[in-house]
Amino acid sequence: MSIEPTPRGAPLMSVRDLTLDFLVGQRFAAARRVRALDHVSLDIYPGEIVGLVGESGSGKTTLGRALLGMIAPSSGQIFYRSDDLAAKGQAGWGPHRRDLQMVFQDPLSSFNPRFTIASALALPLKLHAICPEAQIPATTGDLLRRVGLRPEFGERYPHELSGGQLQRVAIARAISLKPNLIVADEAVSKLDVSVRAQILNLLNRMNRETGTGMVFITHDLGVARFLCHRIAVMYFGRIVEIGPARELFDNPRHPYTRSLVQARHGDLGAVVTDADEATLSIPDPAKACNYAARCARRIGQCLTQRPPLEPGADHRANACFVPLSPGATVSEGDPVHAAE
Amino acid sequence: MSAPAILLEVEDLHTSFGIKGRRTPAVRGVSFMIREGEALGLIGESGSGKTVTGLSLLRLLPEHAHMDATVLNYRGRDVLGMSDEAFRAIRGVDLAMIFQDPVGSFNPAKRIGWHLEQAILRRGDTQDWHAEAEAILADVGIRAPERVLGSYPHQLSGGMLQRALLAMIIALRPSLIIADEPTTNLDNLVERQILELIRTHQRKLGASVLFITHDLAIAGEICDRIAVMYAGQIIEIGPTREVLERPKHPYAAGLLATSASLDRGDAELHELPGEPGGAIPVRGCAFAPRCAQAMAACSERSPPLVVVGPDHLARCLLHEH
Amino acid sequence: MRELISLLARVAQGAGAILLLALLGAAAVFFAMRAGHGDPALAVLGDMATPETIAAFRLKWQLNDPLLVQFWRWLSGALIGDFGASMVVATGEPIVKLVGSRLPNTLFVGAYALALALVISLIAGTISALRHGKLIDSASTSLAVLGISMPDFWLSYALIYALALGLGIFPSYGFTTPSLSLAGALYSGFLPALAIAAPMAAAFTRILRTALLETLFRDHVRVARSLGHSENFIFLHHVFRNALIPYVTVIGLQVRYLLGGTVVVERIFGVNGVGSLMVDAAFARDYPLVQACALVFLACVLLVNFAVDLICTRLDPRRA
Amino acid sequence: MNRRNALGLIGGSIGAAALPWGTTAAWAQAQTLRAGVTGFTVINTLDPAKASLIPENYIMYGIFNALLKFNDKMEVVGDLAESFQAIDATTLEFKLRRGVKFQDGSDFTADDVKFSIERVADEKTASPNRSKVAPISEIKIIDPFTVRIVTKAPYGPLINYLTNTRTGTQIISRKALEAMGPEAFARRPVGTGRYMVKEWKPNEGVELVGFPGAFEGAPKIMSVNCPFIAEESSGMTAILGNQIDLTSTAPFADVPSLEKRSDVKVLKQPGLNTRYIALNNKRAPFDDVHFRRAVSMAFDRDLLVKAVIFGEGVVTPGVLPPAHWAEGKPVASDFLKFNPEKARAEMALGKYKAGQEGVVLIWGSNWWRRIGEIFVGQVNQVLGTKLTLQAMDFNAAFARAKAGDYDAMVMGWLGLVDPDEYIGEMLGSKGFRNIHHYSSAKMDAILDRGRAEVDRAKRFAVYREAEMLAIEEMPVLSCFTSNVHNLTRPNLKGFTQMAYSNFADQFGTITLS
Amino acid sequence: MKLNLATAMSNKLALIGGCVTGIVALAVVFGPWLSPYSPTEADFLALLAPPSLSHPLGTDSFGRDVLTRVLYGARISLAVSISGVLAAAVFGVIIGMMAAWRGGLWSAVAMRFCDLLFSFPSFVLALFMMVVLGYGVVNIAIAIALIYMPIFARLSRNMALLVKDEPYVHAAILMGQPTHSVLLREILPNIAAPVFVQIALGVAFGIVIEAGLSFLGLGVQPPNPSLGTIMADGREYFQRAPWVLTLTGMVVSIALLGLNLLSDGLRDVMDPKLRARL
Repeated sequence: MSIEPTPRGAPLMSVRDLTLDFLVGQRFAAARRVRALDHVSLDIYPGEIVGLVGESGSGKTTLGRALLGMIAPSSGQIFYRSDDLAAKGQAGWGPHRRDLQMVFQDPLSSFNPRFTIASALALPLKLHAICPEAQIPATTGDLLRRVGLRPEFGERYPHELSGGQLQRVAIARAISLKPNLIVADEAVSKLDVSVRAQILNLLNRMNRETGTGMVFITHDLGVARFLCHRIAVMYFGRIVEIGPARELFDNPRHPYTRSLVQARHGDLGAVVTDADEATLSIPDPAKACNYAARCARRIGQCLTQRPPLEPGADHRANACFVPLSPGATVSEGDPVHAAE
Repeated sequence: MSAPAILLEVEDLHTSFGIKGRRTPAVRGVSFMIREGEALGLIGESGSGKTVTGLSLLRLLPEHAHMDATVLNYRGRDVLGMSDEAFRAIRGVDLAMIFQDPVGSFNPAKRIGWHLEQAILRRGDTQDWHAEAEAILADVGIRAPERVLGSYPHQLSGGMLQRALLAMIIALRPSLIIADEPTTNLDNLVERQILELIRTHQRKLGASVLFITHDLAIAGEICDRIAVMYAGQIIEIGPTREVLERPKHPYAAGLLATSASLDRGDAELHELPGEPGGAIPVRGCAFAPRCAQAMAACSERSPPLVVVGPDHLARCLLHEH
Repeated sequence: MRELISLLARVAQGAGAILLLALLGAAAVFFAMRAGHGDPALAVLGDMATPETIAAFRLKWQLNDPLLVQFWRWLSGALIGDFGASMVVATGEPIVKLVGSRLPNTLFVGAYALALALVISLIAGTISALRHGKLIDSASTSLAVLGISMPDFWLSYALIYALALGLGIFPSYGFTTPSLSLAGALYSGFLPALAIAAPMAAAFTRILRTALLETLFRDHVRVARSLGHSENFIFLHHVFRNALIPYVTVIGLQVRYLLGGTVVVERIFGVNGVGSLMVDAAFARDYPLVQACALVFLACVLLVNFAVDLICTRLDPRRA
Repeated sequence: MNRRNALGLIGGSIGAAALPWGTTAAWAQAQTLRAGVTGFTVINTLDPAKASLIPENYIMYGIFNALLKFNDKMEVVGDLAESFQAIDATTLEFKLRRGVKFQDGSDFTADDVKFSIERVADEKTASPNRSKVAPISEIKIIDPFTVRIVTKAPYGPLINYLTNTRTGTQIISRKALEAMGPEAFARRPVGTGRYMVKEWKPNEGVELVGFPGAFEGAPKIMSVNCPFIAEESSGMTAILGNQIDLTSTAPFADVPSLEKRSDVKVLKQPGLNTRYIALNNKRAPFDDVHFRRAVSMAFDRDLLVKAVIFGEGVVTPGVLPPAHWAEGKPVASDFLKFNPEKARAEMALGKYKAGQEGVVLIWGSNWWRRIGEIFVGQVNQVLGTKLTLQAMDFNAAFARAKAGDYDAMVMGWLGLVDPDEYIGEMLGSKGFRNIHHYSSAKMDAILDRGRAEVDRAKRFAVYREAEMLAIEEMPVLSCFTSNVHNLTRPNLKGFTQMAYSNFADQFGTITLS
Repeated sequence: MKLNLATAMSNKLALIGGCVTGIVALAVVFGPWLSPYSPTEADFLALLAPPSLSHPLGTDSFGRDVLTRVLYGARISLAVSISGVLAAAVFGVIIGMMAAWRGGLWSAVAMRFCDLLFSFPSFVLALFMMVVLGYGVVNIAIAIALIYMPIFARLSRNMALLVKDEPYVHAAILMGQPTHSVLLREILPNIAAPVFVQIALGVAFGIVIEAGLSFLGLGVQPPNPSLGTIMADGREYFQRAPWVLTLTGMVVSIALLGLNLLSDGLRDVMDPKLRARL
């Protein structure tokens, strides 16, 4: 596996202090504000695959969509190279559409059911004049071949293809514009185990061959470790830990990261509650560490202060007042959990 | 040590969908048995027929489905010939099922409390359902049972709902729980907790479990034995360790290799060519088109299940000697 | 307590929305009317009108004022329940009195029709869904399609000739107002109500059948079945209860057709309701009366939809 | 008794209870006359001086009496006047009936007569019938029961205009009107007739109650409901379904089949009415007499009788209905006969040629519209013109006609009793029914003579002269005169039908067995 | 296990619906040419003739062949209904799509306007429009359009809101497709199915509206035949010639039956889940 020493050079995209609130509509009563992203900062370097890992509701998909301008942030900046896109609203992304692409979770619904695969592939080529009109059929055939499909698939309609085949087409469509960054949102989670491996290998190969950077959103830390150079773990709208994939996986510092790693290994560890019951025991959730309610290691400070995401020297950062020491094992003594 | 009694015995189960003359088979001659207290894992990718097998056992198939088997015994009683009404009497209290989608499993118009009340009353020997409901909810790791009882399903997360569903099943104290991908839609951490709960309560109740999943790792943790399904057939069945460590069928072996390569963090994942699902060939082994070891004979005749080890069978011509 | 507050909030919100739509409706009705053609002065004064009497009439009804002034005068009156007086149909008669005496009849026939449609559809839809695929289902679905293919005015005549003139079971014409005799109203209102109800019943039956069938295959029904609940219990609490949500919603949507149906049917059966009044007012170009009738109908639909909305909130906690 | 009969019986007995609207009386007492006013839903007033619509008159006939009335032979006889005689050419003396009470209990005297008629003549009243009494110069009260009406000049139609018809000269109680004011009086009028208004529900109907003190005697049935039934066909349905006992009209087409039924009785006789095509004599193309004549010969009036009213009437021989007392032998004129060749020849004389356009306004129920449809179809076929139809509601059509903004229009008048009403008011240059903008000094002179003539036979001759002139000049195209119909239940007795479309004046003698 | 008769049945009914609609359409389009009679020319020798071989539905009060008039009348009725419903569909879909796509003040205003229209009883609105606009064929079409526009607006708004969040729409935007192309190419085709179903239903109901108005005398004006005027005419001499009202009524019912079955069929074919929406 080719883990490149990242980051280096100028970032391709930078997110600074990005905050995004949803108003949950209560038609008559006051609308409830739900914070999907909470002062998130992140750099993505050219050619790099950054994994966004977290549970549902962690804000990873929201962050991915904000990167592509599909959703407007409440505050904060999104830089593409040095261009602050968020400041210009939707229009900011206009000139960069070609450079920023996306692969979706559900392969079937990411294709308009009314058009054949070939015409779905041809449209972006035409829109951006990637190749002369006459060469479009040849180019689409070529694209299909690159993702391991026979060019004849072009004549079929989306529903005639299997999930794995469609996901290949989706990747072909994304790379056809030769983008600088692809956001892949749970791109393999709906696929069968045997197919998932094929797609992961394909994505990996594409990254190496084209140097296209990727933001890979997944709930599966193992998958992220395989594909990503760096991983950012998100919890309730915040990045709680970020670092090179393998190191982060092998040596988690944030308790949440660790429980994700343990969950993969079949261990429950110290997690005791569901997220929706978590805030029950926190006096003022607005001031506490997001994770405090579920955290077995929490100390007094965790309930009154939000831990900042502090970068360390080894490209790693975590937002925890009591991070796990390097090399800590699962059985290492944790502070006693003052339950109920 | 004498082996525990056989709880459920299935032989040559066939289930198909559609109208007469144009039936699509989903399950093609599945046979297995589950002993008391045993957890059997039913593993397969989409379209392998694992869910249909579970639904068939509980007679929960949609109307246009057609089911048949030579033997279907529960505790030695023939279940196949039972009237619908008689079968209903054992449903829930003897055979229960946990479904994949916790949100859809609850009537959205009714509170959780109502659901639990009905489940507890279904067993029929309770004076104070409310106290019992609270106790069971606490038992499945819910901290504020009162709040949950008064909530509507849409107000709770999937994890909470799956706990509540589990609570309903625990209240019924069945002897066989069919768990159909109960954690697929849940987050990893919650998934772990639910699995843990299932395991704990299985032991507490002394119940058997038929655990349907696509995830080898989970099956490996929960199950005593594992059956791998492909295209409506069991292609390999045996004790968990045997199957996971010494898979005999190329498909099972391929799946395991894939998982293993991911867990190891290989640079290139092991790939199984092709995709599951699709049309089942009329003759021969259904896996043959994807099989790296396929021989001419594989597309000629359907391989039988052959013994490949102690209590370990595989449906592959490679092992037919 | 919280539920009560949220209910009250909903009622207040609904009332606000109704008021807003009613105001918009009033403005739309008023200005649309004035934008149209036809001179109410001549409509009232009829054959022997002289220019002087026409001028006097225009003065009397203040038709020479600017439109906005007229609108404001009308609206401010309408807000305190004074719609002015009828110009033609019953010259000088206060419209409130005129419409007020007709409204009970229309509401009665409408409610009667709705009740018939509900009873028919609940029975037919349930049987159809429970026996779906069977002969009785095919018969009921076919009848339902046939039902919605019978325009109400044509059905009215079929009913008159078959049941009233043919068999002599029901009166062929006329309606006893319910305040005089409820029995008489139920009896004389049966055919008009049935003529309106039949297409409604057909539509309701179809939606109930569909909703029941859809609910029948929901996961929670399968779960309930897996828990060993009896089929009756499951049908009542899991299927029927939930199928009521789309059913009631559709009833809300269909009320506009139902009330629309009263117009023609009232006229055919001689029911003295707002519908037949509006037809006469339309023929006579009785501006203020047409306006008032249209608004009364608008208010009826709004109120019924509001009620349906509240019922749906009760039925479906996700909407609360 | 078989099942069907039993059902019918039950239906019938409940059905009797389920009357149109006013069922109070039906529940209270058995004897209620249910008299449907068919084809109308609007009445505006029950004040004789103000009324202009036929359904208003239907009701008023029973509430009021006039000085005179028509008997069943259509002869003028005394009503509130016991006798009358001409004192000289311009003075009529009326001896009034004594002991007559108004419905409010007050006594009827000469003062009421003077008041009622002068009120119609008063410009401020704005009565549509003002012109009928305008020639009166003075009403002298000789004593409380003797009245003299003096006209400026001899005035022939006066006798007819003092009958209880659509004349507005019904006698009202002065006391009541002055006490109530005209608005309230119009809603609850007080006359001497056998019925009083119990309740008038606008747009629904009128409930009448018998006046026990009526000078003609208390009515046999004290309670009458007169529902307004918009469609004539609904009236028929209602009477067939035993929801009403009597209708004011019948659908023409169904008359033959209704006559064959035993569960309904059809009363019919030639009527006093006229249906015609009104022409705008001041506007192209009907400003040309040759064109008017040509058109008149280009459509077949017999066909209209057959196709529009299914034979329930006759072609109007001239302008006056044949049932009219003035009409003797039919007028024979080629201009009234369908003759395509002559029609085309006649058109050739005028200034309009084939291809000429024109719009005929139509309105009302289908049979009214059929007149226009057939007319236009035939004329276009015969003359090659391009006449078209435009449908609108009556009020709009009539408004355009009054304003002179039309070419032609289907029109008709019902219940007019004097030839002066037909010819004078329709064709006189000042006649208020003259929407044709026809103005002829010759015609006016004839009409003046007709009005001044009091002798019946001589009047006949004068109006025949006017008719001949009308046929010559063809300012309107008379079409036909329909029969008048009433439908009654078989058990209804005592209703005398009159040619001028009477109604409530006969309720007092009706019995239901 | 039971054989699913209902599915087979519904498809069969849909087929019947298509056939009936097709036959009606063919008859309406070509019938008038084949008929030896004129719809407006009177034959006064054959007034109110009962049904016979030469006049299958008898003749009316002008001696005109009722079948011919019904064919022409159905033409007008259908034309009025179809043009009204199509206009409603076009405007409704535009409003609905814009409301779903952009929101904004104008969309909100347009949707409120639709809500308002939707709150009038259908026939009351039609009647009102007749008073405002006057009688006539075009005005009926306008009334039908106003009655149906809110339905299309709501339907297409709801559908577009669903489709708008489909990944393929996002993909199209991310590909840099311009807005009009996204609306026309990605969204419109995918909300078309329910719109077509609604059009079929709407045409059926439009016929009822037209017939009802003309029946009252407020709609199509003679001598133009329309299904409503023919029936209103027939009502006047029902005792004498019951066939005019009854047989015309049956023809109306058959046409509606065809359209209703067809819309059912369309719904089943295009999207079985559609029933739940709107």
